[in-house]
Amino acid sequence: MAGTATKEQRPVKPDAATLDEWRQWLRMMVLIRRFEEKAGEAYSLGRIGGFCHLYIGQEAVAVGTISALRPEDYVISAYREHGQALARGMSSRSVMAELYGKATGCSGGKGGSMHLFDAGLHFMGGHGIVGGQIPLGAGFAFAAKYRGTDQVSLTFFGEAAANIGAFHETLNIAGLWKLPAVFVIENNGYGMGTSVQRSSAITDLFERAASYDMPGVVVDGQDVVAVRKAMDDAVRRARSDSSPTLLEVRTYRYVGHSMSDAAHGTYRTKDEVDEYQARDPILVLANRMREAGALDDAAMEAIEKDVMAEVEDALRFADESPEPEPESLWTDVYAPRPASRAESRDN
Amino acid sequence: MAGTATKEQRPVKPDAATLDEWRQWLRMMVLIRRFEEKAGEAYSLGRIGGFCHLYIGQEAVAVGTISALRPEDYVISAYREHGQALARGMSSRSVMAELYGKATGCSGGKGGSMHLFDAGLHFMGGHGIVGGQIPLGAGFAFAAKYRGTDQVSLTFFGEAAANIGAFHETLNIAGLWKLPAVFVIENNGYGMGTSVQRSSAITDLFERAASYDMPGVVVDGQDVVAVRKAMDDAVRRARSDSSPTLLEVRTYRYVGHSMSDAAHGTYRTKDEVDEYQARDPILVLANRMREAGALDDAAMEAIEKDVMAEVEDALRFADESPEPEPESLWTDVYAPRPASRAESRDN
Amino acid sequence: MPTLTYRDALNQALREELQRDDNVFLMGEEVAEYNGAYKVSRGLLEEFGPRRIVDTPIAELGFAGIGVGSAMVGLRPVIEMMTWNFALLAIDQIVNAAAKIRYMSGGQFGCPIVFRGPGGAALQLGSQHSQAFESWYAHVPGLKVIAPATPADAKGLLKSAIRDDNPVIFMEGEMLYNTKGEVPEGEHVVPIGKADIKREGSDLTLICHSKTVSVALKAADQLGKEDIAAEVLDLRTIRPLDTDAILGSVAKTHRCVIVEEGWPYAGVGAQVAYTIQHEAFDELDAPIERVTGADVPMPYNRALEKAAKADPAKVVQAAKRALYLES
Amino acid sequence: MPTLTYRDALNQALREELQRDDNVFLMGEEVAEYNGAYKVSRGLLEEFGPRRIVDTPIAELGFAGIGVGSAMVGLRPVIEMMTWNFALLAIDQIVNAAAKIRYMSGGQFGCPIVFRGPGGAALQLGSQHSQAFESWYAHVPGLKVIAPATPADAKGLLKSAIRDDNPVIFMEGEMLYNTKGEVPEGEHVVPIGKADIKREGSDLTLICHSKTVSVALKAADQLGKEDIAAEVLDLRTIRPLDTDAILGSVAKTHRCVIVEEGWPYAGVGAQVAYTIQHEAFDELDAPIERVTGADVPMPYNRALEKAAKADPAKVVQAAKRALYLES
Ligand SMILES: Cc1ncc(C[n+]2csc(CCOP(=O)(O)OP(=O)(O)O)c2C)c(N)n1
Ligand SMILES: Cc1ncc(C[n+]2csc(CCOP(=O)(O)OP(=O)(O)O)c2C)c(N)n1
Ligand SMILES: [Mg+2]
Ligand SMILES: [Mg+2]
Repeated sequence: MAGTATKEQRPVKPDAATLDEWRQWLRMMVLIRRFEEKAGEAYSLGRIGGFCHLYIGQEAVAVGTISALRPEDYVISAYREHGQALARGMSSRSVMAELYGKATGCSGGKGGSMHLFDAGLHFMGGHGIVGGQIPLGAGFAFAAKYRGTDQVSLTFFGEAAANIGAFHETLNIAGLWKLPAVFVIENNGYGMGTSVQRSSAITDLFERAASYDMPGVVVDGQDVVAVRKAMDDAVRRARSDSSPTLLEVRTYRYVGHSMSDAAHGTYRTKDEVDEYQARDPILVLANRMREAGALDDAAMEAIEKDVMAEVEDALRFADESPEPEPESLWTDVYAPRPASRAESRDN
Repeated sequence: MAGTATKEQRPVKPDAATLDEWRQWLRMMVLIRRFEEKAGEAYSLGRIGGFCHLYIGQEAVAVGTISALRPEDYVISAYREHGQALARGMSSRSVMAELYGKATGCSGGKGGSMHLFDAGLHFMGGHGIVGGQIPLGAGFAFAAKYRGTDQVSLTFFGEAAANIGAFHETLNIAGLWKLPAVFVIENNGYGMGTSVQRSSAITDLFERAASYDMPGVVVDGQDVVAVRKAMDDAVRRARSDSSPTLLEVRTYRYVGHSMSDAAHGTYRTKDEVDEYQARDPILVLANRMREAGALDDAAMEAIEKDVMAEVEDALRFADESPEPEPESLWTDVYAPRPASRAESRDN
Repeated sequence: MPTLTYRDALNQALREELQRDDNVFLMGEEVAEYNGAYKVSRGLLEEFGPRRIVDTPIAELGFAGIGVGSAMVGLRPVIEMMTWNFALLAIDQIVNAAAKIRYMSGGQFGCPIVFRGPGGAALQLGSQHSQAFESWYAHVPGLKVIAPATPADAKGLLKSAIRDDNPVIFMEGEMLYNTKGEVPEGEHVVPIGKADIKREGSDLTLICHSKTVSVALKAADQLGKEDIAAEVLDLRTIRPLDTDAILGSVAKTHRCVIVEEGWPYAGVGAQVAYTIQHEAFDELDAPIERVTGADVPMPYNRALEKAAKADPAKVVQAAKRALYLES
Repeated sequence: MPTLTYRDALNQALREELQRDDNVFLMGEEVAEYNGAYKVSRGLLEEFGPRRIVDTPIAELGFAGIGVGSAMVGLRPVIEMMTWNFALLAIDQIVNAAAKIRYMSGGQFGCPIVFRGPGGAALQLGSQHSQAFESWYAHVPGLKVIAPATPADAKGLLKSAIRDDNPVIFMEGEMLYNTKGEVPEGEHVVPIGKADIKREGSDLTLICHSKTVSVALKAADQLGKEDIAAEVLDLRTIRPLDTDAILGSVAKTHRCVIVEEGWPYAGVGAQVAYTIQHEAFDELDAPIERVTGADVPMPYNRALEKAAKADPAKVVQAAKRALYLES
């Protein structure tokens, strides 16, 4: 099946419900933006350790896709997952506390930035091995089909992950077995310092869907409304027809790959970054709302203020939260009985 | 790039050189057929051990493709590689002796049926992990390009191997880097007991080439002339333009997956096997030659006799050849100094 | 008690657990329509249908990960690796996902999954098809590793593995599938983590597991003819090790030979030997000996392959070294 | 002698070998235009061009295998694994192809290839990014395994690895890249398979490698203050083990602690301990002790991570156990 491209679409007269949704999306995108900016600062101050991959610039992808899901659906991602965790409804507090490695963090301080989990919200983790989450995502879809529920599984990965074996093996199985899954290629143009042109024999990655007998769709990732529209279609296929979709979302990350990577100057130019920022996803939605008379400067300021309060609160919460108990080093290795130090005498 | 299908073609008046080639191909196909039949018998008698995967029915694939190569080109395959080894010019003696595990075998008795190697003929092995040889084949092509030679690398694998990660990763790289390689999917319809319809989301596997920016071609594998024609095109692309091809050859194995698998009755019917045998590759070429007045019963008998003498000689040779020296257990682990038993005191 | 083959004992365990719990399913290459490459799953498709007995494409990494994902949400997959050699392609999902999900998520997700299939060498399958990876998996915290030697243990331990809430590596032996033994009917569950004395003795301990149990028993027979009483301790579970049983036996015999199929460097025997010398240093009257697979890729030739494998003669020789009867 | 970082010493080795032999090339993710994820290959693209310094897609299995294939036909690839954690995806090509090609082909093909990159834990990278796999690779006949601790050894051993005709696993340490030391200029080659006494002592032997060398040295300092003279033996090569050096030191000290970063079960230390008790049973005055990484997936939290790692205090404690000064 050949891919079908969905371009930015402007509904003529958004109704009240739509405007309400847009307002929520706008707030969530602003929240993700400010959360990530503050996380970056906290990292620079040494409050967050390890790797830290920020989502700034890609907010419309998380919000446009995840907003289309139901609570019982599943979401799984890679290591650049703060934004998706927030979009899924995880509290700023529990995410920030996890980045701080605190006991109150969503993974009890054991996971960190790359391994955010929330069982209650069916947020199935951040995963650190490129492509490693793709078969897991198909596994949730398999389980849904096995149980006869109409749950949908949403799996995020970067465009560079579309060149790894796990992508191929999983999509073939998903296409063959008709799993209720949506595979989102978050194409931000680069895998670390390597552009998609230098990593992939074809750059229209959604076309790979044809190898797996599933629809391949590409959508503008700076326009949350377009993303949501494409996602709605994909979710419908998954939920009603139990059939998978490969959805390529074209987006851009404004910042470096991780905190140790410069935003520009090595593998891309400042001009390129500026160009994308001119179509900032928050701006695009805000403009759309302004046009519809649903947003003015005061409203925008209120959102910003509200969001900043939430992020500041999360920082404070993370800062003041306790460290995990030292004994927790030895728990959660096995179930149900925790491993005891006595079993591991050599340390 | 979309796939182009090459159908069976009948040149109107084959010239003398062509007929000469055909005669060689016919002899080689008959040799492979009789060699494999005898190998099967020897296996049943316990003279050959381990796994033994016969090539009967697929002869036109090996002969049609390998005949298009030069001596300096590379050939690599999986565990079903006796026929390809012979087509590459390895002697019946050295192949049969290897199946017997003898010191005179091509791999000194250490490789066995699944691991035939001949460095001089650039026959780069039989490999036992499905898909494992695909990156190796690309590696030879990489080396050719690195050195600036015009060598071509030919990699064989089954249709079921087209669902494994190594296929995807390698073809993407080969397409991206424009490696001088020909990837041959030997589509015999089954991977063990699983039909291609049950293992692959799409069954026109050559279409996967589009994911890797290379031509995808499908050809009738029962017609050696058609296979050769498609291979000539692929080799030309590789040698002159340094560009890879995915060539799907549709064929059929008459026998079980390995010696322990029944030819039919479990996952396929006798009727299906019969149907394919009606278009036997030896028959197809023989008929073509008869039509051109280049083969009669006597000539065919002569080929059969000649071939049987060669196979009987190989069996005798293998039977009479010495076992490897016991000390050879410890050699070829490392270079240049053999590992000594003293380094491995625990056995 | 009925006498069954190891293969049929495994089949019985699978059938009973599939009957007991609808969350249990079997997935792998050729497990359904083909009844299993080694026929361990014979008849299961017929009884349980394609929803629960699932044939996969050749995609070890993919279907292992699909299994892990399904286990994260509460299914209890049994993933058949046609052989453990092929699991190298899936090992990232086993080590980086299955073994770590519970820890990384701060205990929110479990991963009740069994990876099973034959390991080690069969006959003349060559270098790529004759590898024993017990020590690799046992190296990894978060995994349990089981390698039963008898039909009864095969059944009892597979049932325990399927009921365990952790990822379990379950290693069978192609050469064991046809071996026979008495197997209790129905609810026969062997606890994970308990070794078993397969023969009592007081002069030295032969520690073994899986295929080397019969090797050790044969060696013990031969030693018995020379009035040497060897105790044969079958580890059964490789991780967690039954340290109590090991130390108990060595406290009695003071001498020890470890027999295993795999390569020597950092094998299971290395860990067992470390543990014994560490916990029972003063009990040891002689160096701990090992008999392992030869430290080479497996050759195809029959005689070379035989020479590469642990066998009773080598164990007898090692036992005599441990008894200071030979050097 | 110039003082260099470990990173620059590796860079120098690569540069010199690239200059010496046109068959040598470097391939991996981000090695060229990005100058390496950890900048080990800085400047090499500029000097040698894209033919010899090759950026790959994220496809560890694929490019590892392409490297192996190119080595079979005489090139001498250096394959960078961005970290050894990701090499789990390529391990089939390393174990089933690279390590076995020579044997399976009856000696017709060699595989002169180096797989290199950082292993073990850095700082707070969590469970999937903090694993030390030395013992896994050392388990496999056909492979050599190297893990240098100092800039000079890093340079000298990398040059040896590139010139070796066998597949070599070369494990660096992200935490070592910035450490400094004197490094001989030009032709400085350290032989594979030779351990090195980093500090002499007569009371006990601390056996270590890679990052744990500095841990052992610090512990030796502390022990020195209590008049305990610890010898620090840096294995440098993990396979083949320098058994002579190990036994030589233990024959002098009679007591031993093995310090390693990886998990305990069937780690490198288990093999070393087995070897010592087997070859020098009567020399040992106390059980061999180990200090390893905690037997858990690595936690993210800084304090927990610190607790999971081998450190000088733990080594001092283990040394005192080995000296029967503490229990
Ligand atoms: C298997 C594997 N190889 C390499 C890495 C190192 N690595 C981490 S992120 C990354 C780039 C991934 O790019 P992409 O998939 O496009 O996602 P993005 O970072 O752009 O979100 C690389 C190479 C890894 N984590 N796992
Ligand atoms: C990675 C891996 N998985 C499973 C196997 C077991 N196996 C050997 S051959 C085979 C079927 C392969 O089918 P195909 O690729 O179509 O080749 P054919 O046998 O038809 O020539 C399987 C599953 C293996 N050798 N390697
Ligand atoms: Mg990207
Ligand atoms: Mg096939």
